[in-house]
Amino acid sequence: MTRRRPRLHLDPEQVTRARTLADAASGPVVDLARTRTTVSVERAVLRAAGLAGADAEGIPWVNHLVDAVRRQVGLEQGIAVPVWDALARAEAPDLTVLAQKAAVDAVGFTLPTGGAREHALVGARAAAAAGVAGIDQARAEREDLVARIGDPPQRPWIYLIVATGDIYEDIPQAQAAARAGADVIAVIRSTGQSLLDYVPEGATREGFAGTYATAETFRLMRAALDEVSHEVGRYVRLTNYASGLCMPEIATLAGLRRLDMMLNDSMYGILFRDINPVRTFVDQRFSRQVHARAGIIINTGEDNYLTTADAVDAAHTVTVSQLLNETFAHEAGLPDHLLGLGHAFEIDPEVPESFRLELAHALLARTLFPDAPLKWMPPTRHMTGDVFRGYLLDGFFNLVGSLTDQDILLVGMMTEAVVTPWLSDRDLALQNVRYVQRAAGNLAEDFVPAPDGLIATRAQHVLGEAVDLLQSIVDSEGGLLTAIEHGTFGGMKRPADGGRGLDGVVVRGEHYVNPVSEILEGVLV
Amino acid sequence: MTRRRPRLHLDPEQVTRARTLADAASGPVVDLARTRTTVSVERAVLRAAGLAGADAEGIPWVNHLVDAVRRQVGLEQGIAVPVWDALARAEAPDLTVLAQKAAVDAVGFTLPTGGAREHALVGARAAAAAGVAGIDQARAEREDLVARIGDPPQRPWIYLIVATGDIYEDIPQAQAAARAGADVIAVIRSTGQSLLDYVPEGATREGFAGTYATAETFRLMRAALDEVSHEVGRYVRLTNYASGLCMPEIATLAGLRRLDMMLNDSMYGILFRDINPVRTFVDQRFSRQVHARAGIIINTGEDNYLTTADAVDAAHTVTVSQLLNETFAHEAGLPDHLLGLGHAFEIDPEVPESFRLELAHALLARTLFPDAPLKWMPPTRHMTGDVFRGYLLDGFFNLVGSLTDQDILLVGMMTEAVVTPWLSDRDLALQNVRYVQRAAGNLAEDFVPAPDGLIATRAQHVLGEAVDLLQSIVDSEGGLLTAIEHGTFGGMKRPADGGRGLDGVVVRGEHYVNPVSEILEGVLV
Amino acid sequence: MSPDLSASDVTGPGPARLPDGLPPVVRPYGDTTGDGMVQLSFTLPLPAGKRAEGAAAQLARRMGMDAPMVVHARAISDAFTFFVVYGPVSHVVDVAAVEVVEREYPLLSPKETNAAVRESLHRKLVVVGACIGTDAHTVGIDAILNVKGWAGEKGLEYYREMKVVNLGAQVSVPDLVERAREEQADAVLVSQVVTQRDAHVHNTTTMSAAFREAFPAGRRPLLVVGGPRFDENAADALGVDRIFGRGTTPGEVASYLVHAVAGRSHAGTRATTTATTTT
Amino acid sequence: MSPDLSASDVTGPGPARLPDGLPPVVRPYGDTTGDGMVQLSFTLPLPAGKRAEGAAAQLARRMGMDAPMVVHARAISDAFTFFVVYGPVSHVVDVAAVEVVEREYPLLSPKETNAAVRESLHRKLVVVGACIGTDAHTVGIDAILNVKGWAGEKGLEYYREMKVVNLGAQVSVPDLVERAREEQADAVLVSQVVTQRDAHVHNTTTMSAAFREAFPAGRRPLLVVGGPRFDENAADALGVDRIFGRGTTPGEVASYLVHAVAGRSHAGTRATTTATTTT
Ligand code: B12
Ligand code: B12
Ligand SMILES: Cc1ncc(COP(=O)(O)O)c(C=O)c1O
Ligand SMILES: Cc1ncc(COP(=O)(O)O)c(C=O)c1O
Repeated sequence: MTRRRPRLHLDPEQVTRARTLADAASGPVVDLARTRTTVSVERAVLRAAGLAGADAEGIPWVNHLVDAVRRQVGLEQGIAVPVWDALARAEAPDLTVLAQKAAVDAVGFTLPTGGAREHALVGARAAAAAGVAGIDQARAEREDLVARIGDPPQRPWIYLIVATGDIYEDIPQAQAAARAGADVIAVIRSTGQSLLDYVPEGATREGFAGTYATAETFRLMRAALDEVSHEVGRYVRLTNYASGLCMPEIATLAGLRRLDMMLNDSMYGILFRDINPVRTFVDQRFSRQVHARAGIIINTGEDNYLTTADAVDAAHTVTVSQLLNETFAHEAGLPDHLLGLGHAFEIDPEVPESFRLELAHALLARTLFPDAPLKWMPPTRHMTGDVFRGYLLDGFFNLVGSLTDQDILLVGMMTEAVVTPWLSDRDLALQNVRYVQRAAGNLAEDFVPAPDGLIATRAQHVLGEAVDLLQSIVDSEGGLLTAIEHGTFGGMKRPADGGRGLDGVVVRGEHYVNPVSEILEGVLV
Repeated sequence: MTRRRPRLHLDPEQVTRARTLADAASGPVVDLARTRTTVSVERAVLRAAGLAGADAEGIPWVNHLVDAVRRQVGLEQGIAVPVWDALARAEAPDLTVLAQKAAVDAVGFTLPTGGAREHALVGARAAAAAGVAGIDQARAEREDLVARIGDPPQRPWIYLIVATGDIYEDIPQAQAAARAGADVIAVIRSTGQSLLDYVPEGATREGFAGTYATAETFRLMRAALDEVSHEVGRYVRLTNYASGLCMPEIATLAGLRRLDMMLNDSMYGILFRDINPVRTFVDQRFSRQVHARAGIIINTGEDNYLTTADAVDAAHTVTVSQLLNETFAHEAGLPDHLLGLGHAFEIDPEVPESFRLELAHALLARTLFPDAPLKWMPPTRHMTGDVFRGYLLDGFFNLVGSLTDQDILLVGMMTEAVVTPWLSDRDLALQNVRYVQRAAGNLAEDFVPAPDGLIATRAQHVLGEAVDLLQSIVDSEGGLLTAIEHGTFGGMKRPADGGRGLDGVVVRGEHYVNPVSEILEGVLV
Repeated sequence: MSPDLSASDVTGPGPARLPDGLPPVVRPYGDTTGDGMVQLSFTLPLPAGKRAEGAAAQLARRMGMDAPMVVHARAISDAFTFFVVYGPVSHVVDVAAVEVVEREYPLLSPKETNAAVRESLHRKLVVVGACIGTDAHTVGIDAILNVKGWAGEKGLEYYREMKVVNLGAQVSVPDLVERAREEQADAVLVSQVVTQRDAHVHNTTTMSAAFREAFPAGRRPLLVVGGPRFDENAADALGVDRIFGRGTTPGEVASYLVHAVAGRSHAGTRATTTATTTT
Repeated sequence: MSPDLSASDVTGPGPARLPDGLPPVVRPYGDTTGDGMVQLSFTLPLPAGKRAEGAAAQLARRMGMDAPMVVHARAISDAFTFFVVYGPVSHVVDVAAVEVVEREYPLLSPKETNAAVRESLHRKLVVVGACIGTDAHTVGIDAILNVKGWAGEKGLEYYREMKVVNLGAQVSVPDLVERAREEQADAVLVSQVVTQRDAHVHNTTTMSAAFREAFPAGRRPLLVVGGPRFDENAADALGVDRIFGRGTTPGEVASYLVHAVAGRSHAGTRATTTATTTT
């Protein structure tokens, strides 16, 4: 995509400083993540290797298998060696049977060394390679489909949420949305899924305010969108959420099922789901490696800060989070063009010049991250039951999207404060976007922020605040983890040893092996 | 008011040419108007002189008196001499009794000469002077109130329509609107009033889609707005319509009752009410002289063209009409600051770049008429029953108003295609305006149309088309009247000898006297 | 968890379909089949407050919304409050019982229409059109009558076998009756756009009464009214032969006219031939 | 011309007023007293067309709109059509019969509240708050509990005589019961924001049932729920003591708490004292 002439001048030295500080802040956390694994990372390895399905209660076989191994021999060496060793020892003909037996403790796992270990690793690596090949194939399929069917003709891409709780209601709604102009469909997850330490199974119909993300719902929806993509002559992308306690598994399933974007923020789970920070950073690094391989655009969640903090006062925390997301993503191998950094139109509409302040913030992000497919998110917090006013705010949000060259536009709903979107809300919202995009056309060419005007000054000011905050994070004793503990982001205080899922974190032993990571990190190819 | 740096460059020579051509086109029509009078002009003289009231059927005494005089001696000398001669001859103690007697043909009118004529004229001129003094007093009152209470703090002024048909429903609605932010209240007239060759009487409650304009409804509403002006700390202006067959009388009543603006277009009655062109031009010249004296801002009706013609194709007819309205107004003594030239946001929203085209047209008007209080009117034609979409369009209309320094913003209603505005529509509409004005703030400073971009090119193109059209009007045999006959404006074909009210036109005789015009034209002071 | 289940009894897979393939009963759809969801807004002449919100909920309940959510309440003044309400209504729509004016005539092309007129009348079909009363909205009737037409279809003036007399705006009923007689109109087309205080209803009934009075039964021209706010089912109540609403195209009107005029009589029930008195 | 006349019978000048000065009956107000005007929008699972428009009109009629105007119809797909309908409803609102939860307690300042707690309990009033179930919307409960507060009023943590334990998001009911017992809570404050498929109703009834089971009658803590989509009249149905809706302020909640806790018993019905078994 070609970028227009920059409309905002930022001091290049300050930009460099911001990035250097972000790298410094993320460094120790990356070290932490490199030296640990989690139950979900290990389950993801099994999923890559093809283990699927669940017991009668819905507990997946990957959970049974990882839990059994952990009980018996621990996860310090990773799941690969004990599992493929057991297979090599013919404890079971395949992973599924092995898991079934393991569930009732009918398998004995060991941690072999020497030849047996090497033998197990050969099996594990072959299985992992097959899994990654599946991901590669999905990526190739996407590239092929995009080449044949085409990308949306315009930017920003139009991103729409579907959230009925029932995959069979979601499908026709998603198809209708695509026909009506959506370029990206996000299926929101049921409340509570992110706190489940397993991935549900099957074509679920019973979510609350969202639909359970499962391998099967991914498959059904992707197939439905493939169908409609051909019909509308644009490749319609599918999005879900790689967050919560199963982030690595969800990422793996997304890669295999050819999802195209995944919500995946470095700190969202910590702040908004009270998931343990270490668990989150470990899971996240792995999931981002998967996304990088799968060619999946990650979407970060800076919008969320502004739902609890004030969008003017806390504007710089958005910038800081974007910079952190960027550095974490680069480290995990994601290139700029897969970095859907987020930001949102959340300034109180009663604030004078609110629209210009939004323009300033949006231009700041655009200028700082010229090659990232920025995701621009609509007003939510200041939406009310006055749906008419809401429809208007969404129109002005859409206009900022057009004026500041955003890449992905999450379409706002007039019923934001009322219900999860109705079919008609989505249709009306798309009309709104289309009107604004068509009517404004190339208006960006006439939008030239006055050099010392409000917009330029405000953007520089926010960048300055971001640099100061990064500096204070780097300077503070415990670095980023302490900053999180002190409530720096979104006002949420999350200690490094608190939150959910800490017990799923395991410090890697000397002999830790992860055959999937090996491939993703390029140790093996 | 201070104008911002011009954002559009127009060729000054072409601007001069446009004005010269407009003067040339209007000249012959002004000559026509100078040499004629109409029944309504004469009735206006009587109204200025204080004659009010109506018979049991509701036919005003001014109509009876003018009709009787016309029957007996004709109107070639005007109403003044025969009427004040009759009073001098003590046919009746006052105008009302005279009219009552005249209604039953119980008075004999004559056209005295010499001393008797002079004597009659003294009476008539005194009465006229008293009437004009009443107008002057209303103007002084307005100036005083504005000085004490203040003008709206922002531009554009917010102009709202009330149209229940019942003055007693109108009043609380108008007051609520003012409290909610309206700076100008327009009371729309009942359908059909413009075709009545008399002005109804009293506090009427039975209008259709509007309320009858009467001396009493003017008085009641002005008093209600005075009350609320004090309360809200801004002088809230009142608007009505000086159009239709009684334009001169309505203008006179407006001057006396301290209305602040009047819809008064040079061609609206011809085109949209099929009123005879000559009748219209004569009535209009008188009414504009009254408005000039009264300090009333006239509002022209270029918006109307765009309800029948396409807003892109016919954009230049709006410009031509503005130029004609300007020259006619100047001739009648109206200074630029009383020239509320109209234009409207009526481009089909499906047209690509429609918003930028609107900006181009609005900037053209702004640049051509820097000192006129431009009236910017909302989408109507492309409004549909989709009230959500309508609310959005109105928001973008409001934004053009802020970006192009409009002075008067006629607030659009989401129910435009459905009903005359509900109380809630107006409240919602005001919220819309307030949001846009507040949120956009000084965004105009960042709006810099690219020098050779779409906006600049389009504005120049429309001006060029306007000059061509004016040229062809001036060149064509019968001038403006023929152009009107051929459907140049709004596609309506109106021959000079067709339409309603031609029989009310009278060519002035050699001894024609109009004691009100004498004062207004400065012949007498 | 129940609303959608109960709903699928109503519209879900399984139940029989109407002959035209539609489900026999449906409920409004928010995001789940059968959820019955509806959005409402209105103003109550009450000061804002809990009581007014309760009143809003009561009204919604009376409208059939069992569990209304009053999601927005805003004081318009100290005497009025505006509300937005969301919720499920318990009503079902009985699709079979829906009254629609089905197109009772075949849709013809201009060529076919012309041929049919020649065939049945052996002369031009005469149409007189007007906006009556104080209504001056001519765009609608012009859309039907002018050559230029509407929605890509040419207007009736374009039809070689039609004679169109368009009287324009604000025509009085007596003038209209008179012109219809003079022109020996087969059909009179009237437009009514202003509906405040039911102006369109009053004007139309006045008009149809005048025609009934002025012409003997069976001899009056076909009376057709149109405008965006008419209920197309109300022809009988208004005393006219046909009503056309929002989005009508000239082709529909032309097709209807040949169908109805030809159907009425082959002899020709034109307006004058047997005219009696009028006022 | 009649609607407004008939309407003024209903709300016009003259008729008696209720004790609080409100008219006894009102109708929705478009632009004329008593016109009954209402705006509606909904989707029907029918393909766009006359039949669907007729169905929309039928639904509106069933909702009490005698003469509905279907002013907008738009195909969302080939199976769904969205409608906007305007028109007058025949229902009147019986203002006297409106059910509102009137504030049954005096509004106190923080100072007064603290004094009242000291006076009646001779100890701190203990409040345990949480978002239960899978709901993670803490902004509402935080608005009530955190020092920072809401709408310019400080939250309960600011009150010297209150002990506030805020458990945050996604707390399970058993955990909540347990904490309430441990803390000897006087009141349990629960927030529910997600309402899709009536999640808030299910979660609240589950919660109140668990408390009823876990504590002997009269000994359980006061149960208070809040959230933007609750019907404040539904406390009995949900088995709780009080519901607070949209726009609640901390001061209201504090005032209610002293009133209700003090009113319940001077002895102190705290959560543990007499706790029996639980699960
Ligand atoms: C254009 C317009 C005007 C123009 C009219 C120009 C003209 N020569 O017609 C002008 C500016 C002059 C005007 C003035 C007024 N208008 Co006006 N106007 C409109 C507007 C914006 C569009 C109407 C239109 O042209 N529609 C397009 C046509 C093609 O659609 P249509 O009329 O529905 O016709 C179609 C069908 O209904 C059908 N049809 C219609 N007639 C017929 C007849 C037959 C025989 C058949 C078969 C079919 C048929 O076929 C047509 C094609 O599909 C509407 C708002 C809106 N967006 O709808 C307001 C609107 C109609 N006006 C309105 C009003 C109140 C007025 C005024 C009375 C305001 C005032 N008090 O000053 C004045 C006075 C007019 C008068 N005396 O009647 C109101 C009516 C409210 C109501 N429901 O009662 C509206 C709805 C605006 C509003 N919300 O206030 N108006
Ligand atoms: C902020 C927000 C979030 C934030 C929450 C951050 C946080 N820490 O709370 C984030 C981004 C995390 C979020 C996530 C989601 N959200 Co959310 N979110 C909102 C939003 C924008 C604002 C809510 C808010 O903060 N309101 C402000 C507070 C102060 O108001 P309040 O809650 O009404 O509280 C007041 C009163 O109700 C009352 N009150 C409330 N609780 C209590 C309790 C007591 C005891 C008392 C006395 C009073 C009281 O007092 C308060 C002060 O007046 C709304 C949309 C909107 N504009 O309303 C959606 C919304 C609530 N979210 C929604 C959804 C669906 C979700 C998700 C489930 C989406 C998904 N599937 O991913 C997720 C998951 C969350 C989960 N598991 O619950 C839906 C709920 C739909 C419905 N009606 O069922 C909404 C309405 C948006 C929508 N239209 O889809 N969300
Ligand atoms: C970045 C990010 N991740 C994940 C989620 C989904 O949250 P969960 O599935 O944990 O409820 C969101 C919600 O909007 C988000 O913004
Ligand atoms: C310039 C102008 N004059 C007069 C009117 C009112 O028209 P009438 O009162 O003739 O219906 C309008 C209507 O909008 C108008 O624009």
